[in-house]
Amino acid sequence: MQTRRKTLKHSAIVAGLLATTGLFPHYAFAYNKPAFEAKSVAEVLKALGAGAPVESKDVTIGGPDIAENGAVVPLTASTALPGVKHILLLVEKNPSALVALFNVTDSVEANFATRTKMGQSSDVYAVAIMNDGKALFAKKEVKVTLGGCGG
Amino acid sequence: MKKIVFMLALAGLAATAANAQKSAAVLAIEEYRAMLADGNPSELFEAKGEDLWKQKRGPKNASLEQCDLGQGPGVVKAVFVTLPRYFADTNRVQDLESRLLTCMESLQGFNAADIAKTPFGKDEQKNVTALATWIAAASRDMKFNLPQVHAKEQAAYEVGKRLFFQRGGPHDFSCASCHGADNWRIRLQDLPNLTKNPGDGVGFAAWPAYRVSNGQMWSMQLRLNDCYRQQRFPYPGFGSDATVALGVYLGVNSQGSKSAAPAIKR
Amino acid sequence: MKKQHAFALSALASLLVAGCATGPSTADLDQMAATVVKSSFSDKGIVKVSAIAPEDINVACTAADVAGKPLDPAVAEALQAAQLKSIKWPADGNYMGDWKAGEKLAQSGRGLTWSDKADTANGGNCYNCHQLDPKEISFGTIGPSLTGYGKTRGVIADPTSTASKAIIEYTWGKIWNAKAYNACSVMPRAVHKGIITEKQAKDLMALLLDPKSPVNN
Amino acid sequence: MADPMRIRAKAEGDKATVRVLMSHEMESGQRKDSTGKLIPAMHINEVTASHNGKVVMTAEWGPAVSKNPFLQFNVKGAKAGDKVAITWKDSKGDTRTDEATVS
Repeated sequence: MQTRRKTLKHSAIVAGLLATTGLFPHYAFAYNKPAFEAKSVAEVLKALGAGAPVESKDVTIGGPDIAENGAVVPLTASTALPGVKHILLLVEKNPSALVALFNVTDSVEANFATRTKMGQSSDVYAVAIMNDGKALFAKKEVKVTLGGCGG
Repeated sequence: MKKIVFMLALAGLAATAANAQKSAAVLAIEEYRAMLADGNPSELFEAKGEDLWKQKRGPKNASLEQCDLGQGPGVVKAVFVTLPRYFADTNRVQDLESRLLTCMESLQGFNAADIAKTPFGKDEQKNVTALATWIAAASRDMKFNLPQVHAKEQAAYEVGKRLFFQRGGPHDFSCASCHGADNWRIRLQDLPNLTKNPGDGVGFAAWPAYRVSNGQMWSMQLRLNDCYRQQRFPYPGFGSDATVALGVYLGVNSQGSKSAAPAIKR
Repeated sequence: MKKQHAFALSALASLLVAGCATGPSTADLDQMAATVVKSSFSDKGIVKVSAIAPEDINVACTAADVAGKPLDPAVAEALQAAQLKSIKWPADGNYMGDWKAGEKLAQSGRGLTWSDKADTANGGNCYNCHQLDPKEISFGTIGPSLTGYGKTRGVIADPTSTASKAIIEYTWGKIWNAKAYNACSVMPRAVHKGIITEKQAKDLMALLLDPKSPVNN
Repeated sequence: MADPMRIRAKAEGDKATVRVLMSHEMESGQRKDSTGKLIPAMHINEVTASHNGKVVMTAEWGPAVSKNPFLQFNVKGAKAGDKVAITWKDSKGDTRTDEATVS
């Protein structure tokens, strides 16, 4: 790990690079609004142009059985299969199901962890969309307790 | 990932050995907490606090690098575990946050009374919390060792003890109503017994902490403030003698325990 | 800020000078604590500092807690007797309300904090400390489990027996004013202090004692 | 300006595990303010990761990612001394880039 001061100095340089050279034109991706506004898991996949999802043992969803607080629920999605285009994390009962979409390249493992908000107990999904458009998924239930005094 | 698995294994072992009657729900909650501990957003506040300490700010355009937190001007390492303590220049027992206000006033020219009156999470109050987070982090895993030498330090402990047991408000609650015995829980939340040493990284030794419920960083002052709110007590002034004396009572009780601050809490 | 602290600390300093090597007495320290309370707390929202004005029973229990010794039994009995007088018994002899309303009340821990509004509906705070409906996994352990309350005490099998009547009355009294039975109980005096109404107390009675209540199933 | 990120990148075998904390409200669009008005959504919606200047991963996020987001992923072939940079952009157009050295 490096010190904070270094981070700051470097970040200024990197930010400058990004601004001046337009380093990532190829990756100037459009935020997929319809997918993030879709209500159900099926609608999300439709918005992304993927096929009907098939449950697969090769995809893994990780998360707690019970989340003490729905504001922060740690989730992981991964697969060791080759030819993955996107990895998605979804919460079925959220107002919009899609939480995050990761665009996979050959340089990273198809294995991501982040934290999500959950309004209530729900099934959570990890979906791997393959290069051929096939969608493979794994799901698990996460119970959300409010905890505390409610005061 | 490996770290998470390791922590889970540890939590599982400790649970089976120490507390066989723990329900599946409690074990699942422990698993959840272990997952969160790996990647604590308090690090963001630490980074900000370090910046604020070194930055020239305020009407006097000065940094806090000459601030004396008890071990001499500028010493940050290991000071947190000796606070609250008596300071000769103010002739008061002060905790970390009230001492920071003193430094922000004397070195930087801020108005300490104004900052004390600012709501938590706003303006300079927000900065005090970030500073406290960074300073606490510089004592991580060190043992609490509050001085009880000066007469005012000894008196503050006794006053803090009386405040801890003071019953009042519509519910007759005191701090001890929740934190007065072993193995107590409100809903699913474990409540440390703070009438004695609750152990490493528990109770006083766990704040400042990041609260996942609201995504806020809470210093000890805010922790005590919200305890009093839930106790249905009136409002304790920021850095007031009551909050500092309570800090002395809790800190001295935690003598010898390791600080886990900045921690992460539900 | 400085002025406010100078107040409490000058009181402290003079006591220290007078106290010499042995340090301040218990009474001195009690006085210091009272002074600190006065200088530290202020009104906020619906909560006024008068809410923590000393009351005999609380002062006695706080002192016992600080000393680490239980109240003198005679003092405790006198305090309990005084609290017992505050309890109103239902004029029509009907103790039972609606267990569903009771469950809702038991779940809520809201009300009476400085961030609540005056018209916030106060909760009963029950699940904070007690287990009730066995299906609710989020319950506290400060108080005993009340799961099966009416069933295990025989009230459901024979609600009109002498034993059942005594349990019903005790339960009512405990909800109304817990300190009538244990002066230094950590349980609030729910109806006596206006946290809940008499009608709500009946709903809690039903939650504990109604044969259809989830507590007894 | 947005507060800095915390990035830790640790090499292990033939890959590096990157762990990132970002300072952001991630306003969900579901919350109401004290007057009862809905607070509009405002959240990070694009994340880009690069390894020694080459983009290795991009992500799109909705408002359901938690406040002060955490992200963990593994970069293949990254070793100690390599640079890992992260950029986020939010729905208001605010952006932030930070870089760390793999340890």
